[in-house]
Amino acid sequence: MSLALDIVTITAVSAGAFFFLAGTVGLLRFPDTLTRLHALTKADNVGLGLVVLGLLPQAGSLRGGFKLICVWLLVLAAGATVSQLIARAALASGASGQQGHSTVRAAGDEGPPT
Amino acid sequence: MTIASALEMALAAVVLGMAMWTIVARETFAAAVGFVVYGLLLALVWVRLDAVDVALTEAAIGGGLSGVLLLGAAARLRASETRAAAERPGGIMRLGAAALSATVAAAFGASVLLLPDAAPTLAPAAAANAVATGLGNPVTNVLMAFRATDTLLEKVVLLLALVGVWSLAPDRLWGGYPGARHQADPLGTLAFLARLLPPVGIVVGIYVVWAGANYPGGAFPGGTILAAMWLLVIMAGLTDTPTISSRRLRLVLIAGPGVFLVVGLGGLCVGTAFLAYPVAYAKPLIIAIEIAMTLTIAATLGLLVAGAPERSAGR
Amino acid sequence: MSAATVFGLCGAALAGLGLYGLIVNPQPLRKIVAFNLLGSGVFIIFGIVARRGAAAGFGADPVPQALVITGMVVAFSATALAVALLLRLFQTAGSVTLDADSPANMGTDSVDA
Amino acid sequence: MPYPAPALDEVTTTGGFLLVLSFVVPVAAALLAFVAGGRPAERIALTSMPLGLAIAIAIMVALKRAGAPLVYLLGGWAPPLGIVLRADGLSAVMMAITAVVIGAVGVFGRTDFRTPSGSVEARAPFAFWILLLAVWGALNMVFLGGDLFTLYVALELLTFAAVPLVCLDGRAETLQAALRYLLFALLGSVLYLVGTALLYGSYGTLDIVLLSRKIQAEPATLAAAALMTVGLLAKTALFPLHLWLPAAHAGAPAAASAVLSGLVVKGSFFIVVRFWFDVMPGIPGFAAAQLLGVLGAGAIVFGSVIALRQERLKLLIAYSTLAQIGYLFLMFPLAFGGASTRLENAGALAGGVLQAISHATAKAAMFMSAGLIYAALRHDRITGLGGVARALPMSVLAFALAGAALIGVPPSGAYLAKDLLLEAAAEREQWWWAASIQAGGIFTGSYVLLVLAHALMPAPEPAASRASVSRVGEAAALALALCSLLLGLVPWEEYLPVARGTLSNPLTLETLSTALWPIVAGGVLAILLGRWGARPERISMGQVLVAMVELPRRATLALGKALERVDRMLRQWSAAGLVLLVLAILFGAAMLVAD
Repeated sequence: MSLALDIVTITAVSAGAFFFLAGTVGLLRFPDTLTRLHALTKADNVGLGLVVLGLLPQAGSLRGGFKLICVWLLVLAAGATVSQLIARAALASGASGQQGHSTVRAAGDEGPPT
Repeated sequence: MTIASALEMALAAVVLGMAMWTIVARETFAAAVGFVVYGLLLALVWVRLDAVDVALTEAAIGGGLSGVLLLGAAARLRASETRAAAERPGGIMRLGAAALSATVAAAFGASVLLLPDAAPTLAPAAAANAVATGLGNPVTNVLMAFRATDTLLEKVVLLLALVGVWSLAPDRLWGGYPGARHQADPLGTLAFLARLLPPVGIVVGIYVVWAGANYPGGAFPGGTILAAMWLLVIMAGLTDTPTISSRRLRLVLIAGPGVFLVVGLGGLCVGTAFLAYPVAYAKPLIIAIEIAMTLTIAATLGLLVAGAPERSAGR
Repeated sequence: MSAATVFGLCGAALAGLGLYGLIVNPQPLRKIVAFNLLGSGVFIIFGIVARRGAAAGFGADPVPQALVITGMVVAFSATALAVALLLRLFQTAGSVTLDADSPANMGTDSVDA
Repeated sequence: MPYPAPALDEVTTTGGFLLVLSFVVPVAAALLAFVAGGRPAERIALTSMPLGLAIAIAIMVALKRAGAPLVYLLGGWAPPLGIVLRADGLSAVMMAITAVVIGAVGVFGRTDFRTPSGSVEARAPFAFWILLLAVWGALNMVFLGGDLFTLYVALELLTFAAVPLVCLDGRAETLQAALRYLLFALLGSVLYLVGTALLYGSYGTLDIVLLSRKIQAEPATLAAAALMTVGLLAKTALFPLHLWLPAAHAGAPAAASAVLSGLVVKGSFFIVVRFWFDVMPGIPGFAAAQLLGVLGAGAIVFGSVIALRQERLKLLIAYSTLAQIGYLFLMFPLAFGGASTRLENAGALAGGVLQAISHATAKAAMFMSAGLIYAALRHDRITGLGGVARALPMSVLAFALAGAALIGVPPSGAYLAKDLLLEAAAEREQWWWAASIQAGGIFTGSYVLLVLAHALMPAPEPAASRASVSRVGEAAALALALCSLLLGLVPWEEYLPVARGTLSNPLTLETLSTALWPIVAGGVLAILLGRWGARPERISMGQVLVAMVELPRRATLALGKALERVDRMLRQWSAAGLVLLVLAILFGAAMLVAD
C-alpha cells in the first residue's frame, strides 16, 4: 500500500515541478507584464496543487493534511489578488505594451500606493 | 555527499545568489524584491538547521515585514535614485572594500570552522530546568524564563523605535494619523482579500501564539501575523490607523513590557527573585505575558510599518 | 560537508557581502538592505552554533535560538527607525545622500582672519 | 576594582535588589510617561530622577559595606543558563555620575522642553523626556549587565534612545547626522554580535565571570575580541572612526548634546573596559593595547587641532569630545604591562574611569552653557562671542569652570586622573604616553582659552544688555561644572582600584604650579592655531606681538588646514568603512602576534 502511495507522491510532485518549470519559462520568455502574469499564476497554482496532492499521503496526520490544503488555498487567494493588482497597476502605468489592446479599463481601483 | 547535503548546498547557493542580487541590482525596488525572496529562502535554511522557531520568525520578519517596509521606501524614494547613484565611490575604493570585506569574512568563516569539536551547549541545562515553567518549547523557556530580562529589554527597544519614528513627524502633525490614507475600490479585489483573509489570519496568529508554549511558535511570529492582517486591512482602506495620542492605543503599546514588569516586580516582592515565577503559577503567568506581548507586538509592528504621523487629527 | 559547515561558510559569505554593500553603496536604503544581509549572516552563524550544540533530545541548542529571535527583533526595529529617518530626510531635504558636504565643515575654508 | 573571582556558584548578595531597581525605575518611568504623555510625562521623569540618584547612592553604600561586588541572579537562574547583574566599584561610580548628570540635564531641559500651555501634548517635549529616561535605563543596564548579549541589547536600547535625540529639532542637517550615526552604530553593533557568536560557540557561555575563567588565546577567541573591540570603537567614535560624532553632537539641542557627549559615548567605552579588563584580562596582548593607545593619542592631537579650527562653539565642543574620548583610551597600554595576564597597574584603570566621569560632568556643563549662549545670541560663531561675558556672566563662568575641570586644574577629577595615569606611565617607563597625557592637557587648555578670550573681548556694538536666559539652566550648568571641579576631593579608595595614599592633598602649592603651565602653553597654542576675528586694533602693543607671532602662525595654520582635509576625508562614509575594516584586521593581527 505504501509503495503505491509513494509512486503517487513521486509522480504528483514531479508533475508539479514540471508546471513550476513551465511557469518560469513563461516568465522569462513572454514579452510583457500581462502575459507573464498569466503564465505565472496559472502554472504555479496548478504546480503547487500537484505538489500538495503528492505530499498528502506523506503528511503524518489528518491535521497535517488539512494544513497542507490550507497552505494551497491561501497561496491561491494571495496569488490571485496580487496578480489582479499588478495587472491593474501595469495597465494604469501603460507598461502593458499594446496600447490599442481593448481591455476593460479598471474603474477607479488603484492598488496600494506601492 | 548525501542527497540532503546536495540540496543544502543548492539552497545555500541560491541564498547567496539572491544576496548577491540585492547588492548589485541596479534599481533599489528590484533589490528590495530580491530581499523578500532572500528572507523566505533563509527561513528554509533555518528549518534545515533544526531551528523552527527562528524559521517562523525569519519568514515573518525577514521575508514579510522588512520586505513591506523596504518595498514601500523603495517606491517612495525612486525619485532620489539617479542623484544618489551618481555618488558611487570610485573603482579603487570598491576594490579595497571588496578585498577587506572578503578578508574579514574569511577570518570569520575560518573561526567558525575552528570552533571546538566538542561543541559546548546549554541544551541539557535547558532541558533539566524546563520543569520550572511547565512549558514544552525550550526556546520559549529560554525567552520567557531563563533570559527573561533580554526579552523585556527587547520589548522596550521595540517601543523606543516607535517613539523614535513618531518623533520624526513635523510638530503640527503631532497627535495625527500615522502613514498615508489608503483608498481602494470597496468592491475591488484588494478589499475582497482584506475581508476574506483577516479572519483566517487571526485564527492562525492566535494558534501560533498558543502553540508556542509546547511547539515552535510563540508571541513573536504570532504577533507578526496579526500585524500583517491589520496592515492588510489598513492598506485596503477599510480602516484607518488610530491617532497616536489615543490613550487606548498607548495602553496596548505598553501592555507587553508593562505586564512583564508587573509580574517581574511581583516576583521581586513576593517571590524569590525579580522575574522569577512561582512554580505553581509559572505556566499561566507566562501565557498571560505572552498574550499581552502579542497585542503589543502586533500594534507596534503595524505602526512601525505605517511610519511617522502624516495626517493631522483634524481631518 | 555537514549542514553546519555548508551554512557556516554561507553565513560568513553573507556577512562579507553585507559589509561590502554597507560600505560601498551610496544610497542609504541599499545600506539598510546590506545591514539586514550582514545581520542575517551573523544570525546564521548563531544558528550553526546552535545546531552544533544539539543535545538532550533537542535538534539545536535553544539558547542561541532565543538570542537570534531577540536579535531579529532588534534588527527589525533598527530597520524601521532607519527607513523612517530616511523618508523624513528625503521629505525635508529632497536628497538622501549621506556624504553631502556635512554642515560640520561649512565655512571652514573661509579666509582666515 | 574589577571582579575578583567569586565563589563558583554565585548567589544573590544582600542589597542585590537595588541593582534591579536601578534599571527598572527608569524603564517603568519611561513606560508610564509614554502612556501619560504631555505634562505628566515631564513630571514623571523629574520625580524619577531623585529616586534614581537615591538608588545609586544606596548601591555605593551597600557596596562599601559588602566589600565585594553586589550580585543579583535575575529570575533566580544562575549563569551560564541565567543572566546576572553585577555591580563592582567601577559600575557604582559610573551609575552615580550618570544619575547626577541626568538630574542636571533634567533640570536644564525643563526650559526648552516644556509642553506649551496651548496644547495637551507636543512632539519634542514628549519625545525628549521618554528618550532621556530610556538613555538612563540603558546606561544603568550597560553598567550592571553581567552577560555579553544583555550588554548588546542594552547598547542597542542606548543607540535607539540617542539617535532620535540628535534630530529632535527636525532640520535636514540633524536628520542626516542622525542617519549617519544610526547606520555606523548599527555596523558597530553587528561586529559586536559577531564576537558574541564566536565566544558562545567556543565556550558555551556569555557570562563575564564564567568566560574569564574559561577563555584562552585561541584564533576564534582573538578574532572575536578584535571584531568586538572595533565594533565598540565605532560606537564610541574613537578617531579615526569618528565620522558621525561632530555633526550629531553639535546638531542636537543643548540638553540632548549634554547627554550624548557626556553619557551616551561612555556606554560603549565602559563595555570595552569591561571586555578588556574582566572578560579577557591580558589576552589581547601588548601590541593591541599599544594600538589602542596610539589611536587614543591620535584622537587627542587630531580632535584638538580640528577643534581649534572650528567656526561654531558647539562644533568646537563636539571635537573636544573627540579628543577627550582619545584621552580615555590612553589607560589601556598603561594598565597592561609586557606579557602579563593579570592586571599590572590598577592605578591606570582608576585614572581612566576618573577621567571618564570628570569628562561626563564637565562636558555636559560645557554643552549646557553653549546652549544658553546660543539661546541668548541666536548664533554660536566663536568670533562673534565678543561681549558675551558681560551679557551672560553665569553661563561663561560655568563654561570656564568646566574648562578648568577638563584641563585638570586641581582639585578636579581630571587632575587626579592625569596624576594616576602619569604615575602609571612613569612606572611602566612609557614616556610617550606621559607626553601625550601632557599634550592632552595643553590642547584642552588651548581651545578653552580660545573661547574664553573671545567671550571676554569687548562687545563690537554697544554693550548688550544682560540677556534674559533661564536662571535654572545656568544653575544646572554651574552645579555640574563645580561637581567636576571638586571630584578630586572624593575618597575613591573604596570604589576604584587605587592604592591608599596616592590621593595626596591636591591643594598644595607644588600641585597648583604643575597645573598652571599647561594653561600657559595652551594659550600660546590658541594664539597660533585659533581663529581670531578682526585684529585687536586698540591694543597698540598687540601690533608688535602679532607681527612677532606671524611666522609660526602661518606654519601651524598650514598644519591645521592639512588636518582638516584629513578630517573631511575620514568623515566620508566609504573611507570610514574601509578604515573600520582595516582596524579590525590590524587588531586581529596584533592580537595573533602577541599570543
